[in-house]
Amino acid sequence: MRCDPMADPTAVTKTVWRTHGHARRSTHTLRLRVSAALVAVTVLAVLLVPPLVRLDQQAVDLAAKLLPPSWSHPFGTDDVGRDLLLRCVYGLRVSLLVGVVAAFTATVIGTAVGATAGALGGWVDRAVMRLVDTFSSVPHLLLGIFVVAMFRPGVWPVVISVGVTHWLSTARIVRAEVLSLRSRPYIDAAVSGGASRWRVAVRHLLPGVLPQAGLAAVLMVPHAMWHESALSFLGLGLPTHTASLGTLIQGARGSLLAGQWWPTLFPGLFLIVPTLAVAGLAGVWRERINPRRRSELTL
Amino acid sequence: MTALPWGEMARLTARRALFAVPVLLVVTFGVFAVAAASPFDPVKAYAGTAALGADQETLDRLRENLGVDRPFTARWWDWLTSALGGDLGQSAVMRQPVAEVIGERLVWSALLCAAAFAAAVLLGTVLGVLAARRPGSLLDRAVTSLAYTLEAAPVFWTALLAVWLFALQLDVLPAGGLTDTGSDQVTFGQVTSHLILPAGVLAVSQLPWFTLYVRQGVGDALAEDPVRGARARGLSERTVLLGHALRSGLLPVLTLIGSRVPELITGALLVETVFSWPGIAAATVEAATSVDFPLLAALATLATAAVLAGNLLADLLYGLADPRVKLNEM
Amino acid sequence: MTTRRIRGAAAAAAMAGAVAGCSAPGSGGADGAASADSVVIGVPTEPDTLSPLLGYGKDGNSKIFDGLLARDAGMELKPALAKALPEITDGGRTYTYTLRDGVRFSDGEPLTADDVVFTYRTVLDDKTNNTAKSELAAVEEVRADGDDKVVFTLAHPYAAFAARTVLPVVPEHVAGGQDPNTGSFNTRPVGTGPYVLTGWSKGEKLTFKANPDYWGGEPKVKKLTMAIIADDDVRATRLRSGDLDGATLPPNLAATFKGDDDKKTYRATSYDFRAVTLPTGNPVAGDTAIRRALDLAVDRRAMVDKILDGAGRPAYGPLPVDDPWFAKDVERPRDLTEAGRILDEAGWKPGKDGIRAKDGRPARFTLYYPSGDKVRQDHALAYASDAKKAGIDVRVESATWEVIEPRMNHDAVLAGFGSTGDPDFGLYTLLHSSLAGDGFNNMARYDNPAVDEALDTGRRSQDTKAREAAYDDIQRELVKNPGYTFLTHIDHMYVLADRWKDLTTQTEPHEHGFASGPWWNVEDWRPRT
Amino acid sequence: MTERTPVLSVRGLSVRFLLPGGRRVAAVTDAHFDVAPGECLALIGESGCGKSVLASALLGLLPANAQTAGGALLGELDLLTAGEHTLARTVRGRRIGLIPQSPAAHLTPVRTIRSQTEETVARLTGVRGRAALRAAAERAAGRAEFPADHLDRYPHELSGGLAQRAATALALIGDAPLLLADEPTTGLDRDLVDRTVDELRRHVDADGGRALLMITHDLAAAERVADRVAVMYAGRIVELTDAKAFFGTPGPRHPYSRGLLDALPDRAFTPIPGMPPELGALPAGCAFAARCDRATGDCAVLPPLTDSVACHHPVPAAAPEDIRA
Repeated sequence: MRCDPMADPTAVTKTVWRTHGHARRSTHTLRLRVSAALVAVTVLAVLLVPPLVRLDQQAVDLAAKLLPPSWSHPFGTDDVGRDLLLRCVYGLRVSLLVGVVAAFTATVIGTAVGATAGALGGWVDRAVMRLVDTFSSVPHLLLGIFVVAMFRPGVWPVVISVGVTHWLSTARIVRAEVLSLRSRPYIDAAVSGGASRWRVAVRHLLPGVLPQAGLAAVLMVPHAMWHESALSFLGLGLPTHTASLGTLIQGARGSLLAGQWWPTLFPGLFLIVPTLAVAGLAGVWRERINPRRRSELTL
Repeated sequence: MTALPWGEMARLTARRALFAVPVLLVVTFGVFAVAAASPFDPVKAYAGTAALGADQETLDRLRENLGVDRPFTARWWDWLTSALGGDLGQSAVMRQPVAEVIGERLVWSALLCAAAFAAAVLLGTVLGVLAARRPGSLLDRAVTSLAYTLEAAPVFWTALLAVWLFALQLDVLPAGGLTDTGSDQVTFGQVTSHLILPAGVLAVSQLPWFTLYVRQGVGDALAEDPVRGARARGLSERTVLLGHALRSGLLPVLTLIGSRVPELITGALLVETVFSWPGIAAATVEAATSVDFPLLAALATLATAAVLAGNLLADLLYGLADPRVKLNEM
Repeated sequence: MTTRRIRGAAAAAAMAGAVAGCSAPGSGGADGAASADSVVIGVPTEPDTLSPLLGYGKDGNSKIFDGLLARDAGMELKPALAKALPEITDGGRTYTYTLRDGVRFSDGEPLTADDVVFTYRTVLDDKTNNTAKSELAAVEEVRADGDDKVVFTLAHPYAAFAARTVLPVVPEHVAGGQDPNTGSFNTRPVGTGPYVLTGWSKGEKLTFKANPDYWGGEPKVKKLTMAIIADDDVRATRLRSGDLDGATLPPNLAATFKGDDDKKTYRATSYDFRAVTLPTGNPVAGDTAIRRALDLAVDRRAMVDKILDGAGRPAYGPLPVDDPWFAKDVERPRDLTEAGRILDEAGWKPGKDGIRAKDGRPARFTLYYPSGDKVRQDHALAYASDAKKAGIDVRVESATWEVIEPRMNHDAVLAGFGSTGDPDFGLYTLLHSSLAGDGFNNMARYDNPAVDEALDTGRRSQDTKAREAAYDDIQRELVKNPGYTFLTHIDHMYVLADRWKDLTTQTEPHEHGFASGPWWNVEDWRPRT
Repeated sequence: MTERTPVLSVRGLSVRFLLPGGRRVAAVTDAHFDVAPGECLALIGESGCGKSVLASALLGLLPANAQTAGGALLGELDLLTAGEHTLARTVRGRRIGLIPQSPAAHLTPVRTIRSQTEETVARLTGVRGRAALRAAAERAAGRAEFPADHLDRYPHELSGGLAQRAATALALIGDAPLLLADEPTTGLDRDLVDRTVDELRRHVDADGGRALLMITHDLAAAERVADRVAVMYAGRIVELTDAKAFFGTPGPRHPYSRGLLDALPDRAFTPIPGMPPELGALPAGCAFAARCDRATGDCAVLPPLTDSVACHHPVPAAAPEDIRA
């Protein structure tokens, strides 16, 4: 072969290609499908099960207490014989509701603060961002504990607690976005065209910022749920009579020590699965937008 | 090897300390403001259920003793001035001085956090490097999936399952507490065996973050020119991985370590609760439920200071690890 | 770089070592808990004060103090600081106690009749913030008769008075100079009891050491620690880990120690009932038909078996079924049909959603339970479930006591009470209309003239027959118009390391843990060889 | 020249990349050339024509989504089929020394030149012991005239010239018979370019057995150092000829090569019109046809590399017998 200087030009068509190293298979499609399916299942379960399945999640059946998982009770029963699958779905519903409302609250605060800082600039911007830095220096849960402690456990204190602790990142994102938008020519045009500051902000900046804020809000929902469950677990979140994933895990502690693992295991899984699904969706979405960018970790 | 740039490090520390002052002022002020806005009566919190049977006279006297009638700014100022003098006030709920509450618990919280952090860094680095070596391989996928799952798992849940498995089912580790018995002695062996489970769980909760970032950092570094250069020089895979990819890949992780301190504190709060570890966490939860101003303010200050210190430490480390970074420019 | 990094790691390791080292004194020290002369008990609550003048130890077993009388394992009164049971004269209005000779306080001072008089007079003093003062309201006068005799004169005959004199006696020479409400005696008490307080770290633990000069002989258990651990799960965990030698636990957690060879479970029967208050002021819960239907609809047996894991008894009234004062004929089975019939008759008709209503008012009310109390939570949930089967919608909610307290006149509460000693102690405060809404007394605002009259008879009469009849009447009246739905009497469960011989339990009141439990007579414990 | 066994013999080397979405990029197609001992072959072409991919392919450093075909013989060893283990243990550094493009970037930024040199010395020469390594590293630096007192600096602290010398020093440590210089002069000013390529030439000449494959887009540098020139366009070698003839008379024969030379400031200074085609979407025929003023209907068919040039209508050859294929 070495002595054959003139290779047959048609050889290329018969070329045997060799692969080097491990080709990275694209798993986007799979990830996307699995994540989307999980999100769909979660949402459907939360929306449809309560009205469709006319079972009382509070129905106590002392004869059926602490049954391990079986066909009639796929997740088993808790220590007063309530069906854990049903409880978990209701718990997820409450947790999700708290998560969504809290994330929405945080996003509204964050967008308002970030947009104001970005749009006004100057000392307002500096002062606001300094405040954001300061807030970031206090651990979220600790801050949340303060708020809840001051206003007693309950749904609203938890929502407020999550809301006031999670707007920081949104504010940063929105501010950065506004700053970059501000340097675009069409904004200059609008300003020099005589539009008022607020008009520019509302008509031009806000629409540009909303997609980013929206993504941040979606990503925040699992985090808010996590926050709620942590507070509830500490006995500072939702009252124990409200089934949320956190109160379920908290209430299962006694059973766990007695060796019954299922009342603890399943609510935790109910927290993990939607989190992973949302993270998966967001991750795929991000990579679609900007595949060359250092893919950020989505959790 | 040049000697450590002590001067620059000291100057950076001083600059950060200066920045910390307004932050701490705002945080403590915030705590007092939020507390003042609370509809909850601190007098009843102090008295507990005993207040239910107590007469108005007693409650009034308590109110006066606790000084809760004065505006919160005045109380904040008093607290601040005496705190500067070393007196953090009296914890109402623990019925002992705040400094004492924190003093006897801080050691254990710090021990827990340090052990967990060290374990998470070490294990996270190992797993991250293993995963980054062959992106898309079975190992990589296993590690990545595990990391994402663990990241999504609430730490108190992991902790409970760990108790169930290791303390109840296998009965190999104690389920909680600091030492075995009511003996007043705290022995090294006992603390170690009691530390493994909480520190392990806390480490596991911090592990995914390190693993994923190390994987990312090393993976990126593996695709970059220094690694290509090192490979072209005929260096062994091991040297390429550890001597080049890891060392450049860890730099971005190092800068972000500081941002993990709040997460670590949050995790410790929950882990301590599950394992009844006698650290700050129990005090925090109790202080919160009982609206214990002085203790809350002190704990908030402490946590904030810890976060700022963590940021500083990360920056110092980064400045030392990366010769391109100048400490005096940070 | 490498050396730098390694140096850093070494420094961190050294620091961690130092941290562990500095708080680990005498690492070779003996393992205290394994020895039988030291006991660590985990209990959920601690006393607010250690001064009997403010109510500490008023029902006995105070460790630091003794009363004139004490109770034995069978709850019979026996002499303690008194030489013998009191001499009752003047138709039950005069009680005379003679003091035991040679008793000294732990500071070495001898006990005198003046100390007893001082104790009772201070408790009865209006300026003393003793919330249990009313228990001694019958006392008109207490005086010393010589150095060793104390004479109580009552305003009216009070059949159960002797049982009140288990109240601990404090030394006048220590407590006399102080404000009883705030003085240091509250936290540094001195008494005649078998133990001396050595330390009180509030919220954490109380430590005691044996009193070597105890008049009843020096206790074998030399060191006693009461660890305050509010969380049931944590207490169980720490007991399992060996951190505690014994603890009071809810039944389900106590059951987890069954297979443990070196732990023994003790069950103490009690007067501690769980009941739902049905506030008279609530148009639904105050309705007699609703009350009776609920009473018939609840499955008490299932609650005992499942919620309490068998550690309890169905409660058909405030008195437990094995109490000598219990009226046998009030025991009644669950009867949903009868419950339905009563409601139908009273005009509570089932609506579309299965909830009954009368005159447009749905049969619905809120039931609160204190958050964190698992046993009450489970009772409340089961109660609501049972009520639903009768067409009554009970909304269960949890809250802290501060939240519940102002709502007690309108909303139902899953309450727990029960006093030992004499039926008067528990029933009077629970049911007498004069005490309606007085703090936690008569929470349901129960108002039944027949019951009030019977309560007064039971309190005043010295004639056992008459008293029996009165208390029987009360129990029957409570079936006709149950202001409370009594659910269960819960047994108190204790788990202890098996290192002592022949431990016993008393029949216990609602409050337990600190004074009650197998350690009620820890001073008499004998190690297993 | 012809009688000596080539150090490297590339036969029909092709490299393509598979991109997400099924796209394929033909980075190198059917490359044939030899490099003999003591000879310097300059592989020239515009940026992005696939030159550097070829270097990576020879070292086995292609990314995971690359596929190769053909062969590249280094002695008896086919570099394209050799395992990673063989390449790492016996080829890189030992038989092929790479002088990378932007040398400072090819050094790990957080370690000093000394530490990276010592590490390479230890690996390639088996020198052990702290003092011995230190001395060996300083000797290695000396060979590339890298000043020993700069050894303790970090890569970012070096000037472009010194970084280049550091890279050269590292490439020389293993005494490899083939030096692979991948754009060694990028970012250097003219003087430095000249000095760098002169030094490279010196290392080829210093030991008669060493061969140099220099990949560059800098024609002046190629002229200064090369014995032969291979011109690459759109992944294919379109002309492979003697350097003297190429840069002197009669000059390049391929229209593209001519265009390249004419674009030089000291020549006609007229750039080739148009842009090179994307490697992911190459035309079926001659890839240069679209930009070529001599293009005819023939150009729809791929011209084979015959007689040192791959063109249907090359500029006539002066002395074709001089040229080895």
